Amino acid sequence: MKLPFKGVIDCDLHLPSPPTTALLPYLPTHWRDQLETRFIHKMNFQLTSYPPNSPLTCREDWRAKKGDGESDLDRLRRQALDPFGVDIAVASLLHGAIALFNEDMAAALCSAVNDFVAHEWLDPEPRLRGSILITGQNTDHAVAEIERLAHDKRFVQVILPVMGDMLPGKRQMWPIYRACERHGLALALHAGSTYRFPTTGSGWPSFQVEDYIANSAGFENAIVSLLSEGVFSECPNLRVICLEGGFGWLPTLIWRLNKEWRGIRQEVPWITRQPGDILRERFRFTLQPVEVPDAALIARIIGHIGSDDLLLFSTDYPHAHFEGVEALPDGLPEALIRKITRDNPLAAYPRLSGGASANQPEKAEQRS
Amino acid sequence: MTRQLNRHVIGRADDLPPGSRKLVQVAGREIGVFNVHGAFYALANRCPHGGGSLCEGFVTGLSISAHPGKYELVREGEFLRCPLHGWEFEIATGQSYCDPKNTRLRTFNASVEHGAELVKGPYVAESFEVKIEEDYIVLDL
Amino acid sequence: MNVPLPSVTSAQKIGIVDCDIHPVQRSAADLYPYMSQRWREHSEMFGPHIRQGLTGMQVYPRMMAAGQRADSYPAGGGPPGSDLDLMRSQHLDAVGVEWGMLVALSKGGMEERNPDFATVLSHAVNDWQRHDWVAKEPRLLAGVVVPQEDADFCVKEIHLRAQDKAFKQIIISPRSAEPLGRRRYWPIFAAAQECGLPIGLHPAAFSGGAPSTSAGWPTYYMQEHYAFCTGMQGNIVSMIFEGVFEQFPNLKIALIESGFTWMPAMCWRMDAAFERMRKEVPHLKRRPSEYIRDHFWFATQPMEEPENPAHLPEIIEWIGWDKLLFSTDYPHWDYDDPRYCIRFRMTDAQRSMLFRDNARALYGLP
Amino acid sequence: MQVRMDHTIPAKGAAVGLFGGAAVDSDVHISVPSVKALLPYLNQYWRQQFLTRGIDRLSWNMTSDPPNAPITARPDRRPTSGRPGSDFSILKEKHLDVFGPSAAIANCIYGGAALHSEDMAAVVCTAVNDWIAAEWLDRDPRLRASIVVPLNNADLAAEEIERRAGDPRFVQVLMLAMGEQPLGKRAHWPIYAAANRHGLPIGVHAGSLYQHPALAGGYGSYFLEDYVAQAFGFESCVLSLVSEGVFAKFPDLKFVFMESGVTWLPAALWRFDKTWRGVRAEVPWVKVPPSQIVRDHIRLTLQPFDEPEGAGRLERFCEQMKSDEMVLFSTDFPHWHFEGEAALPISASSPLARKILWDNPRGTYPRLNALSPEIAA
Amino acid sequence: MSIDVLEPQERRKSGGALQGLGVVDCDIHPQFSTPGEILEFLPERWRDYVRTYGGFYRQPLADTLSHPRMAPDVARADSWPPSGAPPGGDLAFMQKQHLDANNVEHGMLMPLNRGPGNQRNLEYGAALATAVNDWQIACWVERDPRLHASIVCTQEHTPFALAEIERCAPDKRFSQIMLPPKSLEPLGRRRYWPIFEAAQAFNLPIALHVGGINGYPPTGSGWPSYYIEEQHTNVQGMQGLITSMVIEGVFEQFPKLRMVLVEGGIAWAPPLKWRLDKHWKRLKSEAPHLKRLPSEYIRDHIWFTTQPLDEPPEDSDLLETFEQVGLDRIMFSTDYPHWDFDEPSFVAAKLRIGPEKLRAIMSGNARELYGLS
Amino acid sequence: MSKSRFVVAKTGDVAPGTSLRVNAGGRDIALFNVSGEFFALGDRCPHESGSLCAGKIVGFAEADEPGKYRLVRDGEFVRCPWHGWEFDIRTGKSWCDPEKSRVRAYQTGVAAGSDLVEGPYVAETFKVSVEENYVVIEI
Repeated sequence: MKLPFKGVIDCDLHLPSPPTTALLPYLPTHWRDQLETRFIHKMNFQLTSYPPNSPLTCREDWRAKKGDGESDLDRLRRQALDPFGVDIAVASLLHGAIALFNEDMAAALCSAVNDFVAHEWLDPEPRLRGSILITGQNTDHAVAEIERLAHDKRFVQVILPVMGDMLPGKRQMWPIYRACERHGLALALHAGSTYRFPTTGSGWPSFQVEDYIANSAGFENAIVSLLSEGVFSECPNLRVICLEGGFGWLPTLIWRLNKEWRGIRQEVPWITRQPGDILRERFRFTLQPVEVPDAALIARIIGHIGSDDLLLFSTDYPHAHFEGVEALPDGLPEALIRKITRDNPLAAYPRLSGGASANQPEKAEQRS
Repeated sequence: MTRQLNRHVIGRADDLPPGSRKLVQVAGREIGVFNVHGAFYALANRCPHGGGSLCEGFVTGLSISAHPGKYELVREGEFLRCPLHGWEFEIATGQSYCDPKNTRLRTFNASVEHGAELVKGPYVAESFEVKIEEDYIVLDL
Repeated sequence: MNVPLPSVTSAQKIGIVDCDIHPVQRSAADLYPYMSQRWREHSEMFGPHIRQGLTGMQVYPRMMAAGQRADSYPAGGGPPGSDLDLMRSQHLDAVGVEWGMLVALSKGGMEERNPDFATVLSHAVNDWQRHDWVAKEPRLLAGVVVPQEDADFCVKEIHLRAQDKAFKQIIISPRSAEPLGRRRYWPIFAAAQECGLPIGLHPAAFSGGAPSTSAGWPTYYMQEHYAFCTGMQGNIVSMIFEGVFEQFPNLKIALIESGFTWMPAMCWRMDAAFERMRKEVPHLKRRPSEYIRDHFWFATQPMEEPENPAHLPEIIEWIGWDKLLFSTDYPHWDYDDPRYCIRFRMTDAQRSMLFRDNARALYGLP
Repeated sequence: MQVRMDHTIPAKGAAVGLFGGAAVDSDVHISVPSVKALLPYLNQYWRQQFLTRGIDRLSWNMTSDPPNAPITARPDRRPTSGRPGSDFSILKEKHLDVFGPSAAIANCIYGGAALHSEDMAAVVCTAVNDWIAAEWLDRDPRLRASIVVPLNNADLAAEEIERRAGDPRFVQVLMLAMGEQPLGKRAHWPIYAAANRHGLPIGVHAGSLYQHPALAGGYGSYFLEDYVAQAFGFESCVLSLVSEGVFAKFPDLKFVFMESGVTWLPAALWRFDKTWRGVRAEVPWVKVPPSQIVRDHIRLTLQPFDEPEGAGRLERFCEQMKSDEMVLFSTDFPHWHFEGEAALPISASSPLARKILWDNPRGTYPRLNALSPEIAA
Repeated sequence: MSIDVLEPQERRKSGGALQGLGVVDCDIHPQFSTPGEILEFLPERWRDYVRTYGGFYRQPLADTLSHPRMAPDVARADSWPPSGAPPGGDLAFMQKQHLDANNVEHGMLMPLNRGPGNQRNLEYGAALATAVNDWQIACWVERDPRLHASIVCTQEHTPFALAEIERCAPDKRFSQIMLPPKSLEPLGRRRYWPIFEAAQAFNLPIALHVGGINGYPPTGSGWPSYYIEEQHTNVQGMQGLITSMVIEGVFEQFPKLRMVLVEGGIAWAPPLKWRLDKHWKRLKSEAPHLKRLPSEYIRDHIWFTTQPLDEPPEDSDLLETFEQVGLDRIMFSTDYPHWDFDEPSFVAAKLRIGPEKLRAIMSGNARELYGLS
Repeated sequence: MSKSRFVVAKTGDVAPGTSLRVNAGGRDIALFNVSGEFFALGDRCPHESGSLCAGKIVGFAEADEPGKYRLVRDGEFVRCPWHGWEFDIRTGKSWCDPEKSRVRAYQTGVAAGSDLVEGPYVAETFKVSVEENYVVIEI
């Protein structure tokens, strides 16, 4: 169904990856030289997780048409911001730099991407908020990048792929989380893999569609890792946003974790309350792609989860999950919609709750 | 007191030194009796979760942590781990550590009484032979 | 210190089928009667050769007594699950098991890298199940344990054992070298279908050597144990999308000890993704959830325990009451006792299906 | 430092041993007989964990080191029961007293370091080091040992090095050739910083955690394949250590490759040097040819020395490496690489033998110089 | 900056030893002239697949490796044809710059394009293999008979591989079968044996050119950071491959099988042989199916190509190494148009052997192996 | 042997940061313009004889320690188009192997056309006009 009012917050929207040459002005000389002499600037850094022409990666009517002269920004406004009545959109640019093995090059490119986003997207479009792209394999670089950008309040989260170089709970990653917490930045885990490991526990499947589905298992493992390793003992205020992984699997995760904890607690004695409770407090999940088939079932799932605070509205633009502007499953009650589209996001992001936009949602005009 | 009528001598106190335990059957119930640092406690031998035979679990301490990676074992000997799913119970109270509200073991009062006291009462009727010069463990059911 | 257990419950009255019992060898020598001298020597000299740093099996030490019920260690020595008398008194008799499906995980060659030794182990473990267990205890039924990486051998072993009524299913490792739907495993499915035997998938071993999560090796057993679910999901997705059930329309799969409450969400997710990407897998003629409905069964242990017990029957409705198989996982630490593990109301019909009838139908038990 | 060296070989069985009492055996193996042996060295929490979880029942045999394989112990060094290398009397009587080294460096390759739990791996390492000190080093003054550290958490490893560095009998830090990440990666650097601080070389021993297949194309079928592949693992170590700039960061640090096979190195460096010329700008901290860095910083223990029989490869190796300082004598006790006492593939009286037996180890392990005052003049 | 190609005589440094010798280059990489060129050889179903999904690999970046190379397109900087095609994508330019200039009489094509053997979608892999094979014939061999095609196939599903081999093998324009060393399991494992059986039956050598994507780190201890490391892992990969083939018993099973290692180096082979022999002697009870020393299988069954030439400080060390491998097992290759290309005269100058032995390496050994004129 | 001078190019033919292959006395020579200064190297890499003119003109990457990169002397090195060896354009020396690998470097100069038409250089094939400047190489 359509959004019944304007002023919503879209928590997952994707900016197109620019040609690598567009990043050159944002790189230091050594790296500009490396990119140019090695023709790295001619590479497209296309992530295997999102083949550009796949029917899922971009909705057909959202694809850029050759030669229509419309800028990327105008297209985004026309397709993703205006029609949904978006007040704030948390955008990310998932750049292939995160897949590089050279930590220094990856970090340099991530910085360039972030500066590019600030200048080319956040400056001209005040509705957009940004995600700080970091390389998870070198914590020092990642923290330095967070520190470098933390003053820019338009960046509201730090983003990592859910299936990265290591499970996100590992201690090696903690300096990143401390930095997030220090600066009121959420940690965003986004669907996708750096393919350091097979996308399933028993190796590599044959089809893209299998990898895409495997993201939910990736999220489950990531959440179990963050909880088990004690990240929330270290960073009790860290908020984790799970992007594009679905949420239908949450009840079983909560049940199983709570049960296991009772028998296995001694192994991880820093977990002093039910993991499910920590999860409900610290984790949030974006809506699209909604895998749960209808509103009645969504209500049941929310019942099983035991909280309606956890879902955040998202279009996952330009990924193709719904038609037209029907970004909500049909039949959701308006009170829930209000929570999902507005209250939950404001509460979820430390940097949005600061009143980035305090105006109340206004009722959308009746659309025919 | 009717309670008095349900008292059972289950053994000599010396036979159950600190840190040891004993499974007894009293009035058709299975009961585990534990000596924790000299104090006696009695718990129903059935975990309310999955029905595990609790007496066969490990008597342990409580693992706690001030911070991930920092481990400490405290209150050694005061907790019991179910042999099936590892749930931890405080022996003194029967309380589940993880779920104190909903999961609790049935506990019974266990006390030590001198043989001289016991032989006076009706307890001699128990199968247990009581001598006046020794101490015995008595359960209230 | 075993005391006879109290009252017989309703579960016992119907006579349950336990779809997950683990028989264990006292030592590798238990299998020696079933292998040649050459391989006995190999076993002594080199032992198992697997895709994991430790051959003692546990890179993630378990929490409870090496992964066993602490009360299941036989008084006479040997590991839990190695003493038939104890199994009878502690489990089969105690809870009223009418039929027990053996899942022989240890030393069966599923994870052995030496290809010939793997076949020897498989054959030996199957003989051992037959002679040391089923022959002595008629309530027990065997599963043909085969090394899935060697499909040619699997086919031979399956056909051989299928003639023996003691074998009611085929056991392969869901931690295979490649996801199970890949074509290299299809000959196994063909043989299973031909022989009319279901395939039982029980998380075990480190067969393929891939980390148990898609972001690498977890740190704690708590994570590893969770990965049983996520790992199984990958295999199911693989079997469906690779077209296994288009190719083998009569194949039946029993998922053992992998949970089941995740299945509805998984179906929704698969259907949604399929809707968008079906052109990539044009060999699929139906929606993924339909294959799940027709081809999969789910063993209950470890039973999920929602905060509100009423949530569980709701999930079961979504899956289908006819799809659940009761299991205990005896003698492992997360054993489900049929008298205690179900915390919601069932009708008599549901109870019969869950504890007995579904398994009888799937495995063709009398 | 002046070193007196007796070039004559004493009669067999003489008290000074096979190599004149001056030799250093840079790689002998000792092994923890069972997890139970470590219980006395654990604190309360961990002892309870080990007992209630049944960890004390686990074998922790490493896949890369099957205890009964022929290569793991020479028949005359194999104990009648228990793991090879777990019996002190065999080490003493059949090895130390025969070869008579002034010092033998004991390496305990133990599966505890393969655990995924960083804390548990660290605790096991601490216990193993305590156990080594108490059960081995205290029993024979010739024994020295390597500090066993957890391989998956460099901070905890560095802590263990700090804890142990005060005991001069621990002469190096022990790592495995094939762990979770290549050895040069920055994640490991806290280990190197700690070792550097205390003048401890890093000993890299053959072995794999099997977090990755040893053959790059996945897992092969046979142990033999994996054993041969140890050499490829060491080759990767060379590439990683040099490329990542470990020696640029720690110019005084030395690495000792143990049980590597040795003879693969020249060919590897020819290619590495060649590539460096074209690809140098990627790693600009590599300022001299890799072969030079390797010559300055990497040492290799002798056994097993991969060569065809009687081929004189050791001399050729030194010629090709332009160095006679890289090889350190080792027997790899109790592994089975040679018969009788033929541990040295060259004449024991040659100048090269003197370098290998004595000068090179002493040049590599600064802590050996504090020892055996009667030998060091 | 565009540079005219120099005339052959200008490039020749010391052509004396090679005078009049038509060399056989065992490693030439043809490239698609445009990314779409291969589509013409694919059926519509797979054209659509390529347009929709591209390829599907076990690596994070869809179109490029995660260790960027030092040279653009891994190519010689002077190999970009004026036509605008990528290096190796313009036959006329290749003829002028390489085949004619270096007097190449036979060139073995090594198509690495899109790695059919490493595609995760097996059916696409099979279709792509067929397309690449047809493309080699139509766009290269038919236009220049000096060139010889290699049969690519998708080794992870042997029925597909066998069908493709059976389709192409009778065509004499194919001289060998090509497999990626980075297969899902080490190539010696039995799942691949049907391919070896077919190769033996058709009397075709199997060429293993470094590369491929199998989703495993290229070292036993994980992923290296830099290209300078990753480039070398090819060498360890080759050693692992040989270890696997020998120990698993491939050559015992297929006594007439011949393998060519391309671009994997040579100098490591003698130490590997020593290592294999030494440790097999101790552990032979584990692999009793081997009837001979491992080194003997290598000596009999494996051919090596020269590029990139090992360059020890002393040229004599190179020759010593080659002799230990067997001069009759070494074949010249250039790797044209890749950045680490080797000039024929350069190789000749480094080797310093008599004209007869030089001829064998530059030409004779390959002619004999491949049955060329 | 006495040196000869050759007029090889107009200064305008080689823009700063580029190179040009010229022929002088039968030799192939790579002419570089580094920020207005001209340098001439034999156009043949001493390793495997790649044409240096086809190589990238680059700066020199250096590092004080791992991870700390710096690009210095931008435009003063040429990378061989084949194996990527780096040569100092000013001296012809290989950075990695300065002793053994070295490209022949030639003396260059710039001369005004008005001077040249007077001298002996007119004999060269190069057509010289008085109003332009030329690069002259000494061989």
